[in-house]
Amino acid sequence: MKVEVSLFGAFRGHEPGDRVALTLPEGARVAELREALTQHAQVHWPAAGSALLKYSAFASQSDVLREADALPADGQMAVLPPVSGG
Amino acid sequence: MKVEVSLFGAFRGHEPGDRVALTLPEGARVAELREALTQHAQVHWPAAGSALLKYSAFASQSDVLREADALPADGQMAVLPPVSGG
Amino acid sequence: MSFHDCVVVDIANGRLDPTAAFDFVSDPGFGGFAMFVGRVRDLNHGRVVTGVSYDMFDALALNGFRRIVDAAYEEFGPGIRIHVGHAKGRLGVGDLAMVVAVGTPHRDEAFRVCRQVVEAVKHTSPIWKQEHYADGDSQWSEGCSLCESHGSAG
Amino acid sequence: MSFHDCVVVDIANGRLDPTAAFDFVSDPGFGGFAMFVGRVRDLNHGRVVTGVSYDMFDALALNGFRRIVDAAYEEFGPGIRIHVGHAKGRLGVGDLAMVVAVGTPHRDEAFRVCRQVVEAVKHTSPIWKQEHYADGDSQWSEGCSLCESHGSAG
Repeated sequence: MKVEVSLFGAFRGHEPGDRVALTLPEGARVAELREALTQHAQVHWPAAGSALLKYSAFASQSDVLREADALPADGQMAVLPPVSGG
Repeated sequence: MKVEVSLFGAFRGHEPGDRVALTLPEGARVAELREALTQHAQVHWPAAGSALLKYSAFASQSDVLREADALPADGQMAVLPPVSGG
Repeated sequence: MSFHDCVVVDIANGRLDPTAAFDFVSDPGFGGFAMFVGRVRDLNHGRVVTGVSYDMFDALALNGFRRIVDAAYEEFGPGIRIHVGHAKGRLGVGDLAMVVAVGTPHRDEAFRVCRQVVEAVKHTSPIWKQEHYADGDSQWSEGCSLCESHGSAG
Repeated sequence: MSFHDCVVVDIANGRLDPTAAFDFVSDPGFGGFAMFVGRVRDLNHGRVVTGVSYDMFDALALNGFRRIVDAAYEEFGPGIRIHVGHAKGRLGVGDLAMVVAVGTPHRDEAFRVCRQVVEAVKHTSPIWKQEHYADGDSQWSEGCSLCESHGSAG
């Protein structure tokens, strides 16, 4: 499946359009997306950005997902670095 | 000494002008004022007002005073029923 | 000099102003602002309330407000701002009875100072509330005795 | 239906409005109103701050705000009102970043709900703060990882 990951906060600027397109096996879970994005980041992102992924969560358009959750059918995901609102 | 006691809250209306004038020995303390006002209240005030005196504090123009404090030289005092602001 | 502002507003002459209170406690160095507003509500202990009269010993109340804010400066340091305002006179439902606003560098202090000041004003200020009911009756609210907090009473 | 109001305001289009928030949470049955306002301050960890950019995942943030207020209704009952607002975009010193206003029958609930909502918004909302400094440098603030609060991370 095609997965498009939106980048926020400190991840912004790491990719043109603040998005990464990845291809994952059909029915992939968040853990697999994390692994794939980590491999991508190790090649294409600065070291700090890659390290920050460990502390980052993944979300669909409506929910923060857990590692074992399946990715949504529309493949639209976001990676969320630690939050600092307010 | 002449002492004038201002009445607030539930004590209002118990005396014309919301004040009681009492005469106390020179150098009298709050405890003596409480005793004198209680005697006055038992004669002139409704029973509820008299009972409320037990839970009421006494103050000068600037401070809440304790039982052992001397009355201020100007004789201006206030009796404060339990407070309920805010 | 500490930045505080303690006011008593007679409803016959004006209103408490939360916006002005907020402006007063503002400072470019502050990130956290907490405000409490107390208003007259239409129901108390199941009785329909049409208004509340606040009686106040003004001079003593203002002295007390200043002591309350001084205690907060003592505990939280001088680099904060506090506004305390209370209304007096006959208020209608929805009218503002009390406004406390606090500005501090960080939010935790703002919340704590605001709560502390509100509780102290309610428990120690020489202010008395008389509720007026729809049936024409009026009643002075039960309250906090000032005897205990200031030493032994007879 | 519960009375709440969750908004995200892009600083390019408008400002958070504490007065409107206060009005929204008003009700004749309420006696206690608590409000928190977060603003950009001019100094953080000893560095002179000239502004803050807030990045936000809007749809997810608004979903989260609604869950936070729903949790408050669950705990404190439906008879309260809550407003949650957060700004996004590039804010200057003194600009309002966040407003939480709560109206309740009694003051204790108002304080507790307000604090609880503020902490939840800060710790769980997909919002990121980038500070801009007088020396021209900028830095994303360290924050709360959402992994822990939502289960195990890799």
